[in-house]
Amino acid sequence: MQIKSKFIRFCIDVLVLTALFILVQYFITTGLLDQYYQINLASMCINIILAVSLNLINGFTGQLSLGHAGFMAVGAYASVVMTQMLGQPFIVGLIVACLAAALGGFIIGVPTLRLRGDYLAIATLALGEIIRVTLQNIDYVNGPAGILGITKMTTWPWLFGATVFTVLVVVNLINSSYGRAIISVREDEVASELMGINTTKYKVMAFVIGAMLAGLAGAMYAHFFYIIKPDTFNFMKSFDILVMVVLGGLGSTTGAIIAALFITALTAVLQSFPAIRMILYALILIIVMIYRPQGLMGNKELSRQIFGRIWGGRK
Amino acid sequence: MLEFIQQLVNGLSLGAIYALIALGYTMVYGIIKLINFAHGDIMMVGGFVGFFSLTVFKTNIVVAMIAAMLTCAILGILIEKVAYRPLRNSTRIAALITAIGVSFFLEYVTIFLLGPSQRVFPDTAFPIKAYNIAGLSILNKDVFVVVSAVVLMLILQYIIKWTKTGKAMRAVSLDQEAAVLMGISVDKTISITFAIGSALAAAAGVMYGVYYSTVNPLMGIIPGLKAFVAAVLGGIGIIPGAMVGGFVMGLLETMVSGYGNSLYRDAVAFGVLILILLIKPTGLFGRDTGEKV
Amino acid sequence: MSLIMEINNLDKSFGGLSAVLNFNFCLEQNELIGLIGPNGAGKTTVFNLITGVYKPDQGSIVFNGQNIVGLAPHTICARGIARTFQNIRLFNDLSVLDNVKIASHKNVPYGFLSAILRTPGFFKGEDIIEKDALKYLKIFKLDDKKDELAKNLPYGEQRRLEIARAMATKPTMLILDEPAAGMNPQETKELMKLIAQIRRDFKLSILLIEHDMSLVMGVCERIYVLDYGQIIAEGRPEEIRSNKQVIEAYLGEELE
Amino acid sequence: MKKNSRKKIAVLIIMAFMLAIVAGCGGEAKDTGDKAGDKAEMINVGINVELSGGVASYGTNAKDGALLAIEQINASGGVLGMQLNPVVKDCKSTADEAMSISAALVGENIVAQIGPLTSGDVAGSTPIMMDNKIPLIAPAATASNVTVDDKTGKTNEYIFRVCFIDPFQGTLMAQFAADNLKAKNAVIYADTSTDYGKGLAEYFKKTFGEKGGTIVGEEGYVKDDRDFRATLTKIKGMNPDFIYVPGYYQEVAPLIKQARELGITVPIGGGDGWDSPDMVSVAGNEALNNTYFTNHYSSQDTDPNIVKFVEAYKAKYNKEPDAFAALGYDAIQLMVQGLKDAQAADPVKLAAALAKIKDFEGITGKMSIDEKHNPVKAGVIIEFKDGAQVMNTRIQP
Repeated sequence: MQIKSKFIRFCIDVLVLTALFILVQYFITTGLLDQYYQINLASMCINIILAVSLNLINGFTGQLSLGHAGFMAVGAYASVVMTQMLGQPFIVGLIVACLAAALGGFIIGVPTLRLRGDYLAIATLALGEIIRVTLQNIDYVNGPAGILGITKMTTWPWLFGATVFTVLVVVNLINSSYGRAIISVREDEVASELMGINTTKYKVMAFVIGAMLAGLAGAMYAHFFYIIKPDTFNFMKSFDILVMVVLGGLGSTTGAIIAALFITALTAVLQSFPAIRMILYALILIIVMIYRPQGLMGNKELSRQIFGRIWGGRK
Repeated sequence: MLEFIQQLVNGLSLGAIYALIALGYTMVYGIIKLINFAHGDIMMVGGFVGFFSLTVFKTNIVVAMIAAMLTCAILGILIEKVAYRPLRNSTRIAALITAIGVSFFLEYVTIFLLGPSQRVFPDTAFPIKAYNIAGLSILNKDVFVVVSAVVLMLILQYIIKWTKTGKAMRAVSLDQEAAVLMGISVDKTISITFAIGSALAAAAGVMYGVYYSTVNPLMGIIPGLKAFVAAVLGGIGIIPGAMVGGFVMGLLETMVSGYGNSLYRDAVAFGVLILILLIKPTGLFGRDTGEKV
Repeated sequence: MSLIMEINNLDKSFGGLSAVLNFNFCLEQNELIGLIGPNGAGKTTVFNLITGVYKPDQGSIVFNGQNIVGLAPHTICARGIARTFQNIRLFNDLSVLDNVKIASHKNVPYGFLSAILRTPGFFKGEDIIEKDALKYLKIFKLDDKKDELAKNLPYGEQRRLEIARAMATKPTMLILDEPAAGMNPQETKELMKLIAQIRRDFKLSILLIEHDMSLVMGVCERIYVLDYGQIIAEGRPEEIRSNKQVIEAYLGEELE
Repeated sequence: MKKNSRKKIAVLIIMAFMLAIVAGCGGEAKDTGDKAGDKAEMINVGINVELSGGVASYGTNAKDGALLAIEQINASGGVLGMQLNPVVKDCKSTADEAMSISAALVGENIVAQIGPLTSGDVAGSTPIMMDNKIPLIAPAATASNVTVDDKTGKTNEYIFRVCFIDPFQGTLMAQFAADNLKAKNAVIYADTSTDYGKGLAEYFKKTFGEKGGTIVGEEGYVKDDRDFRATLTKIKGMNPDFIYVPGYYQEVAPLIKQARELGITVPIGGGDGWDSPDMVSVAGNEALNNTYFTNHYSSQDTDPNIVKFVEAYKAKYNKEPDAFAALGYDAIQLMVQGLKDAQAADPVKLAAALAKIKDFEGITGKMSIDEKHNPVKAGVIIEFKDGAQVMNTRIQP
């Protein structure tokens, strides 16, 4: 009985997702969604991947990382090297991007995750900057000028697939025993360790998965926006992602997604007033932290039940 | 050899600037364990106040500095009241994120009001004199920043060690609840701490303006970060540590640029920070404090 | 009966201050031992040394024939030692059920990829974990509160949940740090019954710190008395009750 | 709990979609508002420049120059009987934003886009312009690969510029240093965090070597540096007779000041990134003596066209036009010339006409567009003399 209803729900989800995918694809092919909206759509998907993956580290594991843009850079550069310089297909670029970013996350995570709270934050900030400075000094990838004229390979199916993949990985992970172990680190690291959980291992695990997904986002970004350069991935970019995570709620995947959408839309609307955008960011950060330190969604998730109620008691 | 001594002079004066900023950083951290990310931006505000005082009100440099210090002291108290006080009992991460928010706020409100471009400090504010001693070039402003850094550190050390306010600060830093029981007003003590810390930042901002001739809305970010590294290097929360950390950073950067490759200067600075954090998380002068289980 | 834990010459000092000095101790299988002493005598430090939170300066802790000094806390837990905390440390923002489930993670019956891909093995495994967790909650009479957040439980139930959580790691030795602190006499009595019951049902060896003398004297088979980091007496409850040194160091102080 | 995970995803993605539509509606409403202008026989010109971010001052000045040109043209009757309608947007000094803005501008039926200023931002915008077959005229993107496809080596059909390119500036200064200043040993101290600084340094090195000079040292700094004394002390020890500092004025001005304070008296040279009034106010008159930079034009030039432009600009904005203002002005004028040649307000025809322009008289010199869409034009060497920019020489390529 239970299994059956689970299966039915699963089928509905697949149907809804497929319908959404086809609908958007239809809009794109018929030109209803012009280039400008396609760009914003891509930004939304990429920001969702970034926010959801950073939320895994900052929200669920409780380790404040300020170097997410660094992993995005690693993924972007790795994928571009594969597709543009070594002539590999996009999928190879994506896989290499994920692997390279995950490796970066591992190398950085193992030593630094011993640090706590704000020391970790500063260390990750510093490491993100080191990644950027290093890329600036590598002539193979054109140093500060970056790589121009990257072939556009990120299309709607890829964006959609990557976004669904990211959300699935994070949601499935969090709702498993591994996820509970990760969350327990946030709740009380000492107690978690004493309950037999190898906290270092799970911190690194979350960090590596988060980095990997950021790498995926970087690859998507690089092959959509034609150009990458080290400056794009400075610590302001990391803060951008942090704002989404904090706004949505540390520890809420749905929150991160909603915030990513909201912030992307806000950025588009405020295109001509960048100073105001940043002041808004600042106020959002401060006000949310003061009045709702857990973010808009807290660590709650938006579930179908809530929607059911809104739509008229359909359960 | 002459070149080496010149590099030492360069390193010391650069270090003095870092030390000046780091002093305020470390003091605030020492009392309430908050990395006041906005410290560099308070320094920027101080620089601008000094700039307007010099150019619009045509004051001399001393008045400009006092004006900047007073303004920023008030600004510091205000920031603490509005943004940090409500968070005193929440997590450190929440406080850090708020501090980042305050930092953005100061930067972009300044950009909104004054535009993003840099402003040039008038030459007349601080006439530069160069002393040429046996081929060494030493400027009066070099001497000025080094002496200021040392004097301010001594004053700060005196306040914290010997005055009643200082004792209250130390009590609050050790145990807020106990301090309350001893009749110390925690709110007031923290306000004073922020006022002093921000005034120090303002002083550093004006000196920075004098030293490098310009101020701009984003000028606080990099020196703020470097000063923070300096504070951590010396052991954050420890006044002489910030001083030593600042000089170490200045000399380190100078030597990397002078005898290595200047492009790796920042990477080296950040690398040193990470190394220090990993080997001795509490910095050169820091004490270990483990978590109680 | 065989020896489950033996501690020899354990020393630990913090910044020159001796917290535990020349501590010797042994625990038989299925025994229930009390550790008492005035505030600051170093009782919790001993627990922290056993569970790996602190590293001893010197000495050995042999558990089931193996020295566990220097192992990480989670490894020590994996070997079969579980504990509770003096100042309750639950996973506050998680449900009661999740608190217990986390403790069973070291025996997670499915792999990481299985979790990500949601294989049938994952669902089967989650079922096992949930049933297991519910079993412990039932023992501690918390099963009807399984969906509450841990932080919303009353104090006494939080203490019980901590023990349930520790039990879910399937230990052979359980360390309880003031399990009855803050409970009323009625609750304390029930708790003691529970402790006795789980000791019997799960063949546990238990070491507990407690301030409530009547409780300690009532349930413990042997008692160690700690003062200034050193053991000043050891023996059966009635022996301790009549020990002069103990009265001086501890009981005497309370009389004043 | 876990059972909900999948449906959560579904709900979320629906929400995403709804939000996207909401955002879309907002944009749509705005569009129709702007399009109302089309009816009155307007030619829309996209101005996609950096009004905020790292190089905001370049973008602002280029925009001011462009708007001045549009105003003058409209006042004299417009082009092809139609008025020019500028649509100005800020790309925040980032490439992805430049791309997004270009896409938005395409939606406004522009005939051409002016800007962005930096090579990187132009590269972000390029694919959109190429896809939509609308010409982009870059006022100041000097990287050599802006108008050429890196992979195929083919010229980008719709990308043009009115400035000379990095190799030219580096070469020019090397010639000047070797021939006019008789320098033998030069040190390069470049802004290595930008392609601009690196590009100029590379070609300076090449030409200076060919002229028989020696590069005795190569150093670098990065954007936002303010303390250069360590490296300058090192350079002083190398005893050069010329120092080449390709970079932007924010860093170069304090750099020169500190160099003079350290007792470095040799001539110092740089590129068009030096062109700012802040050079004088930061470094001071005295420190700037004996420094030279290559530039597109000089506002001190006595050429009557330039004098007229400078006066008009000063009257409108109450400030001295720098090279970016002049280049922004020229970009519009070049576009107008193209429209006249094409005899139609059609982007594709405009591009074809632009590619054929010969001997166009701009403020920044007489230029002809070559097969790589680069203007062939002269450059000037400007010298600082007691705080004033004085034109030293004009060098034809």
